[in-house]
Amino acid sequence: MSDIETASGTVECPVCAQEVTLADVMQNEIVECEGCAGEFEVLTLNPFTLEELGEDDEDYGE
Amino acid sequence: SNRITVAIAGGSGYVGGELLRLLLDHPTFTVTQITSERHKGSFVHFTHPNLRQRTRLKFTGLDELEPVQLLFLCLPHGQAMQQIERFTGLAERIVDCSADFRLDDPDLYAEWYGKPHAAPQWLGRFVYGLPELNRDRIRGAQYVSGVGCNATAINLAILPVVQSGLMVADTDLICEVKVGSSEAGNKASDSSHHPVRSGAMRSFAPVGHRHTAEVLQLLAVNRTRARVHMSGTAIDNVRAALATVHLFVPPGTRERGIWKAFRTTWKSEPFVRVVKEAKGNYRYPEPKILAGSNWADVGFALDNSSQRLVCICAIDNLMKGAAGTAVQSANLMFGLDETTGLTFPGLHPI
Amino acid sequence: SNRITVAIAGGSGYVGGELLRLLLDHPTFTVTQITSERHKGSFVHFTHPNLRQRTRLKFTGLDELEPVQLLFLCLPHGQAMQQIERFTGLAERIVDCSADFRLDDPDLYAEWYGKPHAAPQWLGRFVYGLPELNRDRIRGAQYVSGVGCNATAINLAILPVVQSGLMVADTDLICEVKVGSSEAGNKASDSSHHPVRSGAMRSFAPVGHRHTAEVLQLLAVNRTRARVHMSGTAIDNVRAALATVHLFVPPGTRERGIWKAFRTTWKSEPFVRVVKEAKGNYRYPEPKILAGSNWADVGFALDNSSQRLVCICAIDNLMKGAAGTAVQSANLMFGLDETTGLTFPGLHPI
Repeated sequence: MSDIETASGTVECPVCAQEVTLADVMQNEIVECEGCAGEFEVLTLNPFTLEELGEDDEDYGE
Repeated sequence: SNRITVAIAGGSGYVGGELLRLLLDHPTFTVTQITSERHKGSFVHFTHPNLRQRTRLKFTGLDELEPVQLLFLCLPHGQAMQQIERFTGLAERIVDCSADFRLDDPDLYAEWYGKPHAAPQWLGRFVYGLPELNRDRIRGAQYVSGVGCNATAINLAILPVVQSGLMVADTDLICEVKVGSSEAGNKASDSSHHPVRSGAMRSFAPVGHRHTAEVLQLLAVNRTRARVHMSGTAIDNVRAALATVHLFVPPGTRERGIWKAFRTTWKSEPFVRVVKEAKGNYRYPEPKILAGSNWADVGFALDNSSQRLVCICAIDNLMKGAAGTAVQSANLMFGLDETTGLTFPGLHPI
Repeated sequence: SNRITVAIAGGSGYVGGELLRLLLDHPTFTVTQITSERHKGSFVHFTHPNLRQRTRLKFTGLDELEPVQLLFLCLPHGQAMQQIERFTGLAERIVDCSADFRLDDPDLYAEWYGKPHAAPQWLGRFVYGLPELNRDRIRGAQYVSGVGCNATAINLAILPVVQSGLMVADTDLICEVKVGSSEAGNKASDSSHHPVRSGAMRSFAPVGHRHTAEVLQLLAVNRTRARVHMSGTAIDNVRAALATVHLFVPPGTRERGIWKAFRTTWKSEPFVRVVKEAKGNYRYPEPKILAGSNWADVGFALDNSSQRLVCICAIDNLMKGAAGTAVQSANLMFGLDETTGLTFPGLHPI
């Protein structure tokens, strides 16, 4: 098994301040925040830093 | 046995019917009597068809009411306060779902209901029955009021902002409520005639809505001064209330700060969920998926360019806006788990 | 004959279909071509079933467009401005129903549509196609834009207050629009799936709604400075837009003064009715009875205790909010009676 670095722990969601629990995540993995359904890329592991992916804003027609 | 005897006075209306539906599956409360002057002597399920084969109770007259441990009053506004001495003589504990004992200030009552209160001495003995606001005072209380559905949707929408101090004094709260038809009760009228009511977007009480009083009361309890401006639009749904409250927050207020205020207020509440999601079909609170459930979903949106904050709350007007909250309070009054009999999650799709 | 040849580019959508419905009964305009890339070569009534036996037209390709006197553009946003040179070469007069040429200021366009305008030099040559605002400039104009439906409901709701000077500078306008599903067009999506969309009270664009730009433009034309704050709620109707605008008016403003402002603005308008009645089932403007008609009903309510004024406007988003107004402008452009082909009064009951 290649030894890709993973990490576990919690981090505060950059958007909604919810405490997000991460289990064995790798760098650049996409994770989802339970509080606001936002999707984030894990930029660094120790400490965790998350970067928000583009929100697919709903098409309101008009 | 540890059963608690319950009576429902005024049980032929929608709120009375919802109470009976909930209590039939309640492990501790047992409904022994349910009154209706119009349907005296008739089986209850002929009025509440969803309860066929679930109960063989018949409606009795209000005058045949016997002593019980818990009495729910669902009488037309004005009747509870006329007969409160008699009711408190019959029941150890009372939840009054009408507007008679919601306000603790007789002047506020007279101002908004246009007539003096018939039993002002009793007002102070009732606790306003919104557990999210008054849980400690409701716990073990003898007399508790119900809540107004529109006021509850607004109160739950704004409570985080009120409690977090994000709101400067004398802020104007523009409160728009979109509501379903069951709010007006089960008495037919010209304007509830289906061809007229179907597909409606009917502006009602664009100004001077009575439920304003209960919002003012919540603000007073939180020692917050704000001006409440309500408008209503009746929509084609049957069960639904959606409050959209607009206010301006101080410069520098950021979305994270509002998220934290919402989390702080709601994190341990069993029946309030913060709904503001970046994807999916239900990104903001939506009443229809709450039909029949006791949940209130709350959310917000902040316009950073103008510092306008929009606070949103969706409920089922018959449940979190009336019967569900009444049972939630009753659970607290008898020291039971607050969620007992109230965990139905609503239907999806619906 | 005195017939005027007309083509509709992008005719498979709801607005294109409405245009064709109206023009089939128009004494002067004759539709010779209607285009759709997706339905090229197919009979139009297979897409617009209400037109069975009313037309034997088939959709043609956009590239087969031939010279016509009047061209209605109903293309997706962004396409009209890409091909404007070609279209102005083919047609003497053009009404563009998309958002491409509604704003006369390229910066306002970039700000609200998030990308630079592809043909800014043409912006000044289009007149904003709201006759109630621009009748003289539209009369005889060569190029006219369509209108946004939400913006039109708001603009017609506030115009009396804007024109009468009842609004102090920098007033905050809280604009709530309740809208039907046809506004989002005929392309299905997850969120328009019936079990999800039915019975919805869906908060959308609680902040930052694109139509704000057109409201700002109306204010600028009337040399009035105000801050526009829009929020939308999608409701279960198919055709409907109801704007409820909240603002505070100076102390001393009385209801009579507002009645006068509404009368002054609307007394000679053929398609705007002031609706504020003391009795009946339709006391305030109600969209459903306007479905298929070109009328906008406007009304108001004043809260004397707080000086909050609520201005209300109901329209059919596909008619006064799009196709009806486009035909109304076209009548003016060709010197015809403005109401030609637009007198259908709507249905009641509905």
